[in-house]
Amino acid sequence: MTTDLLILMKQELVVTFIIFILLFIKIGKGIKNETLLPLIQLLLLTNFVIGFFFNKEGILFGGMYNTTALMVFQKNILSLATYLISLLCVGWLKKSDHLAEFFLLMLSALLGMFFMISAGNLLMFYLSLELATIPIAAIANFDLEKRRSSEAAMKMILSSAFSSGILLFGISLLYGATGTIDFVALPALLNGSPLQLFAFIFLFAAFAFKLSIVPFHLYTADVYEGAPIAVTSFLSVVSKGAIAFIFITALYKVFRPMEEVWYNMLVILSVATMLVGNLFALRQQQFKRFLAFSSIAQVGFILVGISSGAPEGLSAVVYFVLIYVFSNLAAFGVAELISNQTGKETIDDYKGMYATNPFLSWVLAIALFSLAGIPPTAGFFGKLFLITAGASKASYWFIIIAALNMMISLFYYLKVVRAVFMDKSEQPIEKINIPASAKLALLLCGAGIVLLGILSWVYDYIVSLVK
Amino acid sequence: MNLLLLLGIPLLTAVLVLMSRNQQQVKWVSFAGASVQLILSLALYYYFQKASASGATGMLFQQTYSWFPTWGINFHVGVDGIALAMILLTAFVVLAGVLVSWNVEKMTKEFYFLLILLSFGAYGFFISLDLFILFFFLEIAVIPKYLLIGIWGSGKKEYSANKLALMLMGGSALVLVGLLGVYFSGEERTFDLIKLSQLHLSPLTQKICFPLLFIGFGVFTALFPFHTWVPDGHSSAPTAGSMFLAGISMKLGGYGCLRVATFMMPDAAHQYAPYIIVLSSIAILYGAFATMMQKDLKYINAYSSISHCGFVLLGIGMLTKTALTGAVMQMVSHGLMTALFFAVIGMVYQRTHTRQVNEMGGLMKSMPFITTILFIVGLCSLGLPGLSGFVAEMTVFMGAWQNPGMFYRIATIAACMSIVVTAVYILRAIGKTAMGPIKEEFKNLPDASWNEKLAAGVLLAGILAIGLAPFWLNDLITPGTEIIINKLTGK
Amino acid sequence: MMQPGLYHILIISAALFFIGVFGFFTRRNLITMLMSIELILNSVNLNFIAFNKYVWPHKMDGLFFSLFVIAIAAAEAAVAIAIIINLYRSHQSIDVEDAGEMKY
Amino acid sequence: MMNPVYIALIPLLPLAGFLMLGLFGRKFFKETSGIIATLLLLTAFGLSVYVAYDYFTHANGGVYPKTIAFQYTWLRFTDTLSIDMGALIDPISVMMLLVVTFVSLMVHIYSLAYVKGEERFATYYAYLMLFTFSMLGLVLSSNLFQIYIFWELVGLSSFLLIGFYYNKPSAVAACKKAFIVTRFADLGFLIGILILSFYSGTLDFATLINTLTTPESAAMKNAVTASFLGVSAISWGMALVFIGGAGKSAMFPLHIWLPDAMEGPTPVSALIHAATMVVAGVFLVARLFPVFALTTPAVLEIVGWVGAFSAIFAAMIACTQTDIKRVLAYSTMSQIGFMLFALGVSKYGGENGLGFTASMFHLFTHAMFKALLFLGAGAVIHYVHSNEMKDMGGLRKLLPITHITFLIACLAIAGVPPFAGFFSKEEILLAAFNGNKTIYYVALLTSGLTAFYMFRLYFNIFWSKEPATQHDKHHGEGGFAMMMPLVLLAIGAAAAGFIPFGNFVSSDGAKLESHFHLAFSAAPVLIGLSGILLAFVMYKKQSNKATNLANSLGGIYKTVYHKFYIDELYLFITKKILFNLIGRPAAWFDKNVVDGLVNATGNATTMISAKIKGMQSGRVQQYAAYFFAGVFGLVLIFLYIWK
Repeated sequence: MTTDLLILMKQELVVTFIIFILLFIKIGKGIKNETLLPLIQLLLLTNFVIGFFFNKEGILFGGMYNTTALMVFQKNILSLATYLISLLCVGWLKKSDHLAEFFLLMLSALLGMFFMISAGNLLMFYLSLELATIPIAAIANFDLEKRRSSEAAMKMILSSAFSSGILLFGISLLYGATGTIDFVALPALLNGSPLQLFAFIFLFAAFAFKLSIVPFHLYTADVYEGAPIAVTSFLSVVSKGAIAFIFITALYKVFRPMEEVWYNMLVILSVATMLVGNLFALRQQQFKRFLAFSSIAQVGFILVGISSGAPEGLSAVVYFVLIYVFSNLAAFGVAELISNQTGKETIDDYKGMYATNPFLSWVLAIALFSLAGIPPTAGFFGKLFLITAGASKASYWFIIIAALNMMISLFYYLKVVRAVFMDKSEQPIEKINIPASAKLALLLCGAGIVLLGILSWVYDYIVSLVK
Repeated sequence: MNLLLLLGIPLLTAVLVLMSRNQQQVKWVSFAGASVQLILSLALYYYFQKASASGATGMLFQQTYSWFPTWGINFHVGVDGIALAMILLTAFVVLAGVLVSWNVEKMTKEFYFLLILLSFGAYGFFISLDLFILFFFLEIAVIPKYLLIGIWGSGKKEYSANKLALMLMGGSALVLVGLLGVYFSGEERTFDLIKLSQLHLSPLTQKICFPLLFIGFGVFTALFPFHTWVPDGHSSAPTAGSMFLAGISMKLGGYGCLRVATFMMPDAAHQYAPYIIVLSSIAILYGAFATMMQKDLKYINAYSSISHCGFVLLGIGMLTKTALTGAVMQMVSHGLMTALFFAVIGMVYQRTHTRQVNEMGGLMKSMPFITTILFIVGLCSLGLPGLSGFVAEMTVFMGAWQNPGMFYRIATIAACMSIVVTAVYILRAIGKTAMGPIKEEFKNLPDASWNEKLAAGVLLAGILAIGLAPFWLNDLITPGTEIIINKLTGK
Repeated sequence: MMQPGLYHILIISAALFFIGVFGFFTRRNLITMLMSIELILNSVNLNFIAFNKYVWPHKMDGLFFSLFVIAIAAAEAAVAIAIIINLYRSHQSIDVEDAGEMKY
Repeated sequence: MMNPVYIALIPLLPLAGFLMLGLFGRKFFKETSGIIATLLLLTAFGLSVYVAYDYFTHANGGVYPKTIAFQYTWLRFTDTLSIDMGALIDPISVMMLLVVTFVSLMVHIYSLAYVKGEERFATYYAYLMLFTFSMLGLVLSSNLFQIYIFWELVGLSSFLLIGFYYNKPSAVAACKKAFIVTRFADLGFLIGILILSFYSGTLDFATLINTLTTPESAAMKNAVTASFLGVSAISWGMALVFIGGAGKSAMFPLHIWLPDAMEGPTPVSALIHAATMVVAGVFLVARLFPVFALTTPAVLEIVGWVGAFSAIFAAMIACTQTDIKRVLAYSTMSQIGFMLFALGVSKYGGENGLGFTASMFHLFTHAMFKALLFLGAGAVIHYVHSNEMKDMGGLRKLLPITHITFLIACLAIAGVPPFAGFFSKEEILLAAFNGNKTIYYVALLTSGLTAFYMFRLYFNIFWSKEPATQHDKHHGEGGFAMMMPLVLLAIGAAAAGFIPFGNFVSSDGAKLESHFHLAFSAAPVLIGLSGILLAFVMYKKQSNKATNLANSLGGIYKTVYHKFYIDELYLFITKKILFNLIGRPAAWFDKNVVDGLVNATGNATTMISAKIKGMQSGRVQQYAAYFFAGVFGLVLIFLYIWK
């Protein structure tokens, strides 16, 4: 039992352990950022690496917590993303007065996500969801003196509190209708009665809120724009990924009897999400806000994959999230480097950037192409598999809309590419000094974007995990 | 012969280009790569002939590697005569494209890298026997085009680049849906072209997927009314970009229409053939008439490409063996011809700094070589015997006429009429640029340099090889079209 | 004397829920909005308790759930108030309408 | 049987010359290209003579066989349809070989002097070689498609040579016009080929003619029963093929390019636009004559009428033109009209095939005297540096050889015995008299006109007024190179008529005895002589008789002078209708509608994007309201509507 606990919960335990180290460091005599940051990076790397060892599947606490190889892999993706963020945002982090707290909160959120992925019970799920949300709201406010940062945090905490209220209301009704909150016991008790449906829709809405599905997405762009880039990237990549994973588990495992309902919901919402996300992304100038809407559109694609309701969908989503981590973080990383050193954050500012910063330009371009789903980047494979998974069930119209949305999204991604490569500018961004760790992270991202698709064994590995 | 070499050489070249230290190195590396690739293609032709002589038919040199087994995706490559013809075309155009870009000064390395990436996509596309990798390579080629036009182009380049990229992506989106429809309708989850062609797809699937695939690929090959990217894209692109666009990229669409849409869905092909014929006849005549009004040389060639690519689609729509052969020939011929045309336009533009036909005149005096090439390519475009255009067009006409029925007759005659209109606009363009009194400022312009001569020579060799001795191309293509036609007639 | 039944309680909780939602939509003071959310959470708690007592008396999940909800609500409120205080520092106001800089 | 290599060499030698001079001429053979080309052609001519001798001395039982010297498959469409490159040897092709190589040789020699000093001397010869090659390929064609291929190639070389002075805008316009008009006619030819090939299932001449003249064959039945607009498919096919021929042979209404084609160097006009290329249409009809005569006599009648009409039409215009080359051009058109209607009135086989023989005979003699006329005119132009009659006059003393040879040619074309034209024309008239009386009278009238305008030309050049003094006399008549061809051709023009042509060429290959009817010849000869007399009266001395006559004719004269306004009509059709009513709208449609739709899609997307931006209002309460509305929307849909 004890060894089980240690091994099955190893990732959670490691994160907890890191959190405690940080706490002690903070309580004791503070360490300078210059030494603290590499230490944290090392710890995060350890966390990531440990994910690959001592893998075991099992159930703990009477079903409250369970873990499978797939879940471990999903958590690894999140760990990797966190590690990459810690590398990419060194510039901003070094300047911060509250480095330890920042990671403390961020890792708490990560811990929440780990538990969320492994949750076997609605209570567990709710608790970990809150653990994953509230700290993020706090760190969204980390640019303490910036008006936008506090506005973003306010919007985040109020919206998510509201959505928790909705979620809880749904859970309470579900409990009333079935008498259980256990994931394993629930499916058998679901019969599609109106009350259950009602409860399910409330639950679904809460998930939709976290995933920023239209029309529950409205907070996303404002929070992304206002929050520091480190937080934005964490939100857009790690938090989204975690929610997507648990969302699939919930739909596929728990709410399987209601498949017909959620399939139709997904189709409707996915079309709306892709369209609205794309249409809003078209008109954005602020790069972070632009990425926010683009990530909303990406979620629309994830929904296409999820809608398949088959293992293929699950593997496609996991694969896509993995690719999305690299692509989005590369884009955010470039934005962070530029913003941190020049304070420029709009697409117009990027004009003529290629002349001064070819490396960053190429990384940005590759990242955007991957997001747009252009081969040979991995994004192409990710998107294609999502659509293929979705097409196994969907009607032609749905797939045509999804495919055409890829075209619209290309339009705005190309807008950035055009600014970077083609437009002339009076004052292009000066040569950016790229810290070594950020460069490493960007290279990792670039390699990931290029190789993840071509090396098909990564996908095969995910498939083997799903089975 | 190992077909992967065809992919390996461009990749290697691309890597070497990226590693090059200066412009000279970049150019020579690209030149060497393109030359090796041409030799390789010719070698492939030799081995293919040898294999065919010993009785091998169908797809030769097949190789299969499992890529994404979950989805039934294999890296399956192989060539038949049709694919080989397209590969040869690509090799010729790429070499010429590399040569005419010799004096690109701006971001040379990136330029050549993108060119080679583009060619990589084309080679991959033509050897693919798996629909997934076919689609993969189809899309690879889009972004290099966008960047080539957007960065090195002229005129309203951003607009054109955007339009091109979006329309092509829209086309490939439709292709994707069509492919998925096919993928999920068979008894087996496979993207393998050969396996799929052996299955009988349900009529409903065919009815839905055929138009998706055909229109999707049709966008690439300027199917009316989805052709508007062609004039803008071609005219804004840098010389080599236009050459690749018209010479290679538009052929991807034609090849896809033939190999994917028509081959896999014979019932639907019969069902939709009248629509294809109507659209392509419109494209042929309408493109020709629209060309007549153009004053910019690049627009002239771009619009004429719409007209000429109409022949490809017409040939496919006619669904006879001869017509299909003609369609493939027209692809090869048009590819060589239009690439050469753009190359010449580029040479002229570089010297006169104008592309308006009204502003030129008498250039034959100062640059006899370039204008001679312009003449030849113009004549090829209007279908003069001895040059490739004639052979291809006549084969299409011959094939088209084999269909009895007034509808086919009228469509064929309409298409035939374009040869007159073509003569009008080509002679007008040539008359205004090469002939007539020369302007003072053009009197001392230099004639072609060695690289331009070589580039023109390479393409001209191809044009003449087909125009003077078409039988080799015919013999190469016919077995391939025979398989398609047998499938179409249910044999 | 009439014993209050499940439906009475459910009606009250539904009313609470909607009052909370309404308050959240209409109040302009951030603190009041936070209080509205507490109303929603309390309606949820009522639900849990009521279901537990009347429908599933042997399954104590509801009871525990409501305990946790209370705890989390407190945590959420703490963070929210901290954020609101910081907002007040930068905006000199806790009116929600004043914090709408980022839009479109 | 003769060695096919010899036959193959005849077209291949000029081809080799073209390649050599075209590729390297400018650099390596700048001076010597003329000599090289001439020598090559001399060889080809020698071979032709040899081939002709060999062929005509090996008649097989009185019938000249149609043999295929060699044949290679060039492009295979289907199992039966293929383009073969080969050489079909029969009387007419052998005759044409002789004509083409001979006239071409003359022109090559002549050009040595005429084009000398031109910067693009080598190019000129390269083009000439290309033309000769194409023309030889055309006459040797064994396959319907082969003839089309060479048909286009002669069109190209004609285009290149007309536009040889490429910096002259009028030359550019003329060469474009020539190419496009003939191209338009070729469209008909092409469609005709498609129709014929479809019904006969072959492109090979021998098989094709065989199939389409056997009424029992299935192909034939199909071709006759299938009809469009009430006309049988085979008639359509033959008529369309004839359109191609009419275009190349400058028959009305496709003749407009020929006068303009005179912008080219004069020797070129002599070769291409008088002796060889323009008779390709006649040759084509002759080649397919069995089908015309046996299967589609109605079409053959059309051929006859088109020929007759063109003959008189052109003759009338020729009477009014003042540019000497244009007069000759219209005269060419008129004479080709003669050849065509001769075919038109002819029947197949035996005595009835007299028209065919006559037509070929006239083609042969016409080549001699018309080439001579052009070369003579070239000598004159070379001398006075002008094409206009008004700049000439009284040149007989200054250009004696030219004068004599020109006179011989004029007599020949006017049909004065014993010159060549007399014999051939007489045969034609006889055939017309037997075949179609109306055409006969038209032809008779035309011969009179011919004599008149030719001598108008002659008198205006060589008599009329005293020579103007400003001619530079230092280059004289142009030397040996220019005079020798004139003399040789003059001998031909004078003596060619005595060849017993019917012995060699006839509609069915059998020998045909030509009879000489003195009584019949009287009428045409008299008419011709009166034409000459009229010209003598009007133009021997400078006078205003001609002007008075023109004035008295008023509107009619003006109409004829303006070539019946056909050019203007074409201009109207192309500029106003083709460009303004089709081209411009097409371009407009593309730019505004098709492109506009694409742009509109883009704009609409941007507009919608701007319209819905209010959703993202920045107010968190509104966000929550959307959230809640979303929840209720889902509830509404899935709880109430869906089920």
